[in-house]
Amino acid sequence: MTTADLAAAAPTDRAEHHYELLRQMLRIRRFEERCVQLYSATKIRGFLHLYIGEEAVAAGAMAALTPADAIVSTYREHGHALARGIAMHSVMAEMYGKATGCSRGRGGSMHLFDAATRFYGGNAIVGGGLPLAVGLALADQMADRPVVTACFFGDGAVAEGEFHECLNLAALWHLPVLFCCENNLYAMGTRIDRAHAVTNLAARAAAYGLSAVDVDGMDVLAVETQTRAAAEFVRAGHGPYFLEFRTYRYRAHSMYDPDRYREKAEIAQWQQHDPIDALVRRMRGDAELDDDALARLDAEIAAEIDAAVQAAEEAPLEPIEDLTRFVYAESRSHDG
Amino acid sequence: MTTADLAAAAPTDRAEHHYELLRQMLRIRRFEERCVQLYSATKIRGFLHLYIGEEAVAAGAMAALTPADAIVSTYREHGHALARGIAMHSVMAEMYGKATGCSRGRGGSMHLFDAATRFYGGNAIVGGGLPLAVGLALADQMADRPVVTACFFGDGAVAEGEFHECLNLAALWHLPVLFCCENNLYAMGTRIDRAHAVTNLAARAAAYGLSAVDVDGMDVLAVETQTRAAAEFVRAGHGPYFLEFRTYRYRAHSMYDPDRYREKAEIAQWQQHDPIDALVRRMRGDAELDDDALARLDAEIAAEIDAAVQAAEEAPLEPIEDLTRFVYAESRSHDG
Amino acid sequence: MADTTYREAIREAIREAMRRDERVFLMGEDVGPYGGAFGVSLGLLEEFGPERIRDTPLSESAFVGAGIGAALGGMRPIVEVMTVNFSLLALDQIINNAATLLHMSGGQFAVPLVIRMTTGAGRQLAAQHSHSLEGWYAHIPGLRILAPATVADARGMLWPALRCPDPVLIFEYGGLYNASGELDGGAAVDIDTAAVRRPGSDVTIIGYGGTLSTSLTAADRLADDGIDAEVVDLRTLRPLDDATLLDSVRRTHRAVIVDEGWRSGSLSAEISARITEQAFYDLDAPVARVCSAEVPIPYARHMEQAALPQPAGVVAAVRAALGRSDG
Amino acid sequence: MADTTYREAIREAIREAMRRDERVFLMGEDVGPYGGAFGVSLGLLEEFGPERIRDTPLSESAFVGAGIGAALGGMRPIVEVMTVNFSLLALDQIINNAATLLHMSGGQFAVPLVIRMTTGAGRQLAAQHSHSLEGWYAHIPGLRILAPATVADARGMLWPALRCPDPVLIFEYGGLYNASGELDGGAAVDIDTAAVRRPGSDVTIIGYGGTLSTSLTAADRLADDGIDAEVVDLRTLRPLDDATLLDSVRRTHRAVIVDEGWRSGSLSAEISARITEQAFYDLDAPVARVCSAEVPIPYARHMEQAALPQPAGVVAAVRAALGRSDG
Ligand SMILES: Cc1ncc(C[n+]2csc(CCOP(=O)(O)OP(=O)(O)O)c2C)c(N)n1
Ligand SMILES: Cc1ncc(C[n+]2csc(CCOP(=O)(O)OP(=O)(O)O)c2C)c(N)n1
Ligand SMILES: [Mg+2]
Ligand SMILES: [Mg+2]
Repeated sequence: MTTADLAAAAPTDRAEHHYELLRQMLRIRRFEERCVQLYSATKIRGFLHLYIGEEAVAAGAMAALTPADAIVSTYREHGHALARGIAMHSVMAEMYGKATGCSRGRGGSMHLFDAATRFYGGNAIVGGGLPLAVGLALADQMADRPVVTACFFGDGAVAEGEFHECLNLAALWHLPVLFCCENNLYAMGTRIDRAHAVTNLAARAAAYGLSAVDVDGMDVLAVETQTRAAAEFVRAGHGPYFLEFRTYRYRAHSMYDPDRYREKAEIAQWQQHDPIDALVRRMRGDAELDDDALARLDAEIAAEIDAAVQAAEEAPLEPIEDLTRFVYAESRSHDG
Repeated sequence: MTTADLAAAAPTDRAEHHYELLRQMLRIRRFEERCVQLYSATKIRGFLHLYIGEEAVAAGAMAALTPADAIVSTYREHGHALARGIAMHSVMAEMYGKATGCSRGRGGSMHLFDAATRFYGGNAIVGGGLPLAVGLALADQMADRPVVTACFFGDGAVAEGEFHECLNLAALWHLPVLFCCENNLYAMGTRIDRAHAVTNLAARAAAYGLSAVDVDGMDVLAVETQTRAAAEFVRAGHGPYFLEFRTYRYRAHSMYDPDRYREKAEIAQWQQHDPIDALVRRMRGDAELDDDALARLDAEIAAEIDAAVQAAEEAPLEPIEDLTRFVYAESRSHDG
Repeated sequence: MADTTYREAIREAIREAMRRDERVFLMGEDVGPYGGAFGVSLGLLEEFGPERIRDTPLSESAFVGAGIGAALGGMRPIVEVMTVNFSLLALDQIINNAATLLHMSGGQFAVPLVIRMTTGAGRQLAAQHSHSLEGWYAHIPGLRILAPATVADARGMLWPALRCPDPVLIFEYGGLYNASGELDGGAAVDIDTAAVRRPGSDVTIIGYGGTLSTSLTAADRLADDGIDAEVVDLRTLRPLDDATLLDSVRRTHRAVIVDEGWRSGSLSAEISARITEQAFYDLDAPVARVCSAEVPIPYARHMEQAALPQPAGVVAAVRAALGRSDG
Repeated sequence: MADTTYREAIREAIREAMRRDERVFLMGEDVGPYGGAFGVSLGLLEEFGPERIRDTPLSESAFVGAGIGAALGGMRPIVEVMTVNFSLLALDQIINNAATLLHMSGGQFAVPLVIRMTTGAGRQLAAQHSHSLEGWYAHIPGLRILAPATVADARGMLWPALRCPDPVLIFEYGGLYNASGELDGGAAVDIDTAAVRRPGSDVTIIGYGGTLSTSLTAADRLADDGIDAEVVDLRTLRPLDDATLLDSVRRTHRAVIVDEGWRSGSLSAEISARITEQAFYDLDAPVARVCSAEVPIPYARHMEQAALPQPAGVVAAVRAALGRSDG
């Protein structure tokens, strides 16, 4: 659906579309809430970074992309992965470290990968995915494919040298990269104004000579609309585009973070703009959603999560003999 | 001399001051011309990067700094070193790889160091000096010393990630760094518009929230005046300042560069704005310089260079037994 | 004798250094309000303020380089790189500046800098967060590399490292932060020698950092079998203390090195080569190595544990060296 | 049989690859109008245009990472990092992405990327421009490391490297660009095995890249003394071809490794350890190493030469291994 299509859509189509956005946001939230329990139960280990509060960004942005597009993500990527369409059981199995996980248990929460949906990870080095996105876009440009590479990263990543190098390179070469900056105001415990001399990140990006806007990252429809417009621009060959999504994470940075660096009131304040609540309110107002439908949705998602957990529980471990597989490719020349 | 002092200076003082700037520029140029000969004669080896054409930057900028200030330079640093006051014989001996060189023969052309003049090198990794400058300035700020750290680097270095990290850090912490960008339009053979999406480097720097101006780098008086003003600003604790000096190198990037990437006409064009010629013209116009004085200056500089060469020729080599000295400090605790 | 953790020991060492020398300050990502990614600096901000407990942006190259510059400028910075994994972004500054400035300047500019970082695997953090590169860093002349394996070393190595005019990298083993041990006051320790942590006569097991406990556990198991293993803790990875190693091997005639680095090109290779070079005719068996498997460290626990050196592997290597491999 | 230089051989290899496979392109600093810092790519821009001979800004991390991304996206990039010295700025991309993506993704995403860089000292370029880190890179699982020491290898290694689905790093020895040799057509060579460059029976001298000629020169001098040295060229530094090495050492019973890396933790250590582990009882003398002195490489010629491995040092090490050290 293009932006024009969407505007012209019939009310029932629009309602369906909103329902789908809601569904994706709820899937992400409930999935992560379950992950917290599973972490306490030591089913999931390692680092676990929750996206709760930021669901509108993943749900809205992914809705605006096509299957041919590529995604490069971070260590806080459950939302991106689920909204992109990686099967929940395969994500859950990965968190369990099982052979059926989307990275065969080798990646865990921070390294979800999926070739089928062009999901290039899951990168746990802050800023480390940016060059990959630039390169994927370069490949598309050289092969003349009308494809967008969407690269997600946080406000903290903007301070890394790679951010600078990559924005310049993408702008210089007019590469089809959609820079999706999730500005949740914190990098671990460091508030943005203690990390950046200039905190308007869209303005910073514009200094590289590319198009840049900031977007209300708590409004899934705004996210979708702006992403769609930006993706159309990029796909048309006009070069890269920078979207600064203003959002917030409700939970601590990771399961190890005692969250000492911000006031509870600040979190509560943001929760008043909760993206899921907002969409539900809006859909109810427009008579697109009633209690029944919402209950059905909740039940359906709960069932999906239960099934994913059960599958993960039952899934086999990767055999130890396969430890050294995939360090090098298994056949010397994998192509013609 | 402050900017105000300089404006109020008596004509003879002003003439003397101009003469000193001219002397520094000529010293640099003639020194490097001799280096070219010595390179052909295989007295000097390794990489040799000439500053010819850019002398106004070093001469003008150093004139505006005090002995307490710190300098961080690049691999194209003969000009900075000489104008800063490192004895010419000690620089020449270094190029010869002699024990009397300012780095005891270990550094060569790209690694001139001098503690006495707070000259922190000579760095051959493009952009590599920037973090050092930030740290030197941090030390001054923490110790409450009214000192400026001047950091030189090229247009090419602006593309490096470290540039970004350092500008942000300096701006964020209000550090007393004077960023001296020598924009000579090329990084080796890469013209600025093939390396930077936005070629106005002062504007790029301003995006970090620091003061930034561009300066005619072929006009030594403009360089001096602007540097002086910027240094006063920095010294007063107002934070970092960025100077983009628009300049040009007449010679190839290094002795290995066949200079295929630009037109001879472009070089000739810039030579019409030669900083030495311009100052000579101006001084003659103001009756601050006559043929005699110029001839005397030439002779004096020739003698200085001859003496430096002779001293370097005669100087001893560092004994081979000392090869492994200075890998680690010679005494475990060098301070109280 | 107070019982304290490795984490607290490091914190106390930082606190003491900051009290003793006002040129000392701590700089890194989230060392301030957050309290340090592993809680090491918790509480220090309150005592010393944000000037001296200095949060940085995510700019590893700039703030490590700024530490070098501040050291040149007369300060005594402690730079915390959250983990060794991120230090790759600052390697140019560490190798091309910190390690070379003194030499390149003909002895003029020393770099009295301490860089602390967490190292090691074992916590299911997967490939990008599980590097053990301290042995790899030990290849670089001009650096001093320390690997505290005990609470006492965690407490005692910092002050001498700060007093040293050379850049010193201290690798804290992530799996040890909660380990506790006895601390006899806050005495500085030497940062030049290896230590015999368990005397023995049949074989020398050499470990450091996270593999010291692996080595000691193996030695205990071997003791049950009547094999008396000596365990040496390298403590300082560069420069290596050959004398302690060779003295031990010349007595035991056998050596097994336990190193969490990937086997090929790990520090264990250097130690093996040195022992062979200097004590070839004293050896009754080839020097053996127990290292990490040559794979990016996987997330799943069973695979991660299989990739890392374990006591059972050490026991087997020792038994093989003694010709006692059982059928 | 045409005579050609190492530089021309690499250029021809790039040209051939670009003609054969349109997914191949060359990207790096000044590969275009400048012709490459060492003249390797001279003339290629004219033939293939700026899309495929692509100049980059000074952004090592971004363009190396972009090479990884382009490989993921189906291209076959050749990324030129001007010299190994600058590759430190791109190490995070190389280690945390190129080397790990296939494994982290459970086999889904291969990275068929070739990174070329110049390595080595000997040209008075001083500490920051004289690193020999190829052996250091060889520590990293997931990477393949090649070191062409001959014109034929310079010509023949690129195509198989490009065909390989793994990231391959090719280290070109700076001092060899002007070296010439015979080239028998443009045949691809294998990139898996070491080569015996000179057969012999008394001792095995092991070199690679820049130290192959040092080793051969030493072997010639030893021949004058009646010592018959075999010279093995490693060719591939990771994975190492143990079989060829061990076969040689089991025949000669003595090994001397010549490595321009700093001695401690150099590749020579790994080779020494492997030989000792696998052929201990065949050795008549400890494996010896001739490496660079452990100093940042100095500018002055006499000091630089003293820091680097020289034939005289190899001769002395061989004589010592044979018990023929003369008084
Ligand atoms: C290069 C690097 N440095 C430090 C870290 C540790 N770390 C992980 S996430 C994080 C904060 C990143 O903040 P931001 O980019 O804003 O993303 P967010 O976590 O808020 O989504 C830090 C410091 C890392 N993973 N990589
Ligand atoms: C990190 C790094 N990459 C590449 C090089 C090789 N190199 C040396 S100078 C140079 C060009 C630098 O251009 P610029 O910053 O404009 O300075 P200029 O030489 O023009 O003074 C390059 C690419 C290097 N020394 N360091
Ligand atoms: Mg954030
Ligand atoms: Mg330039």
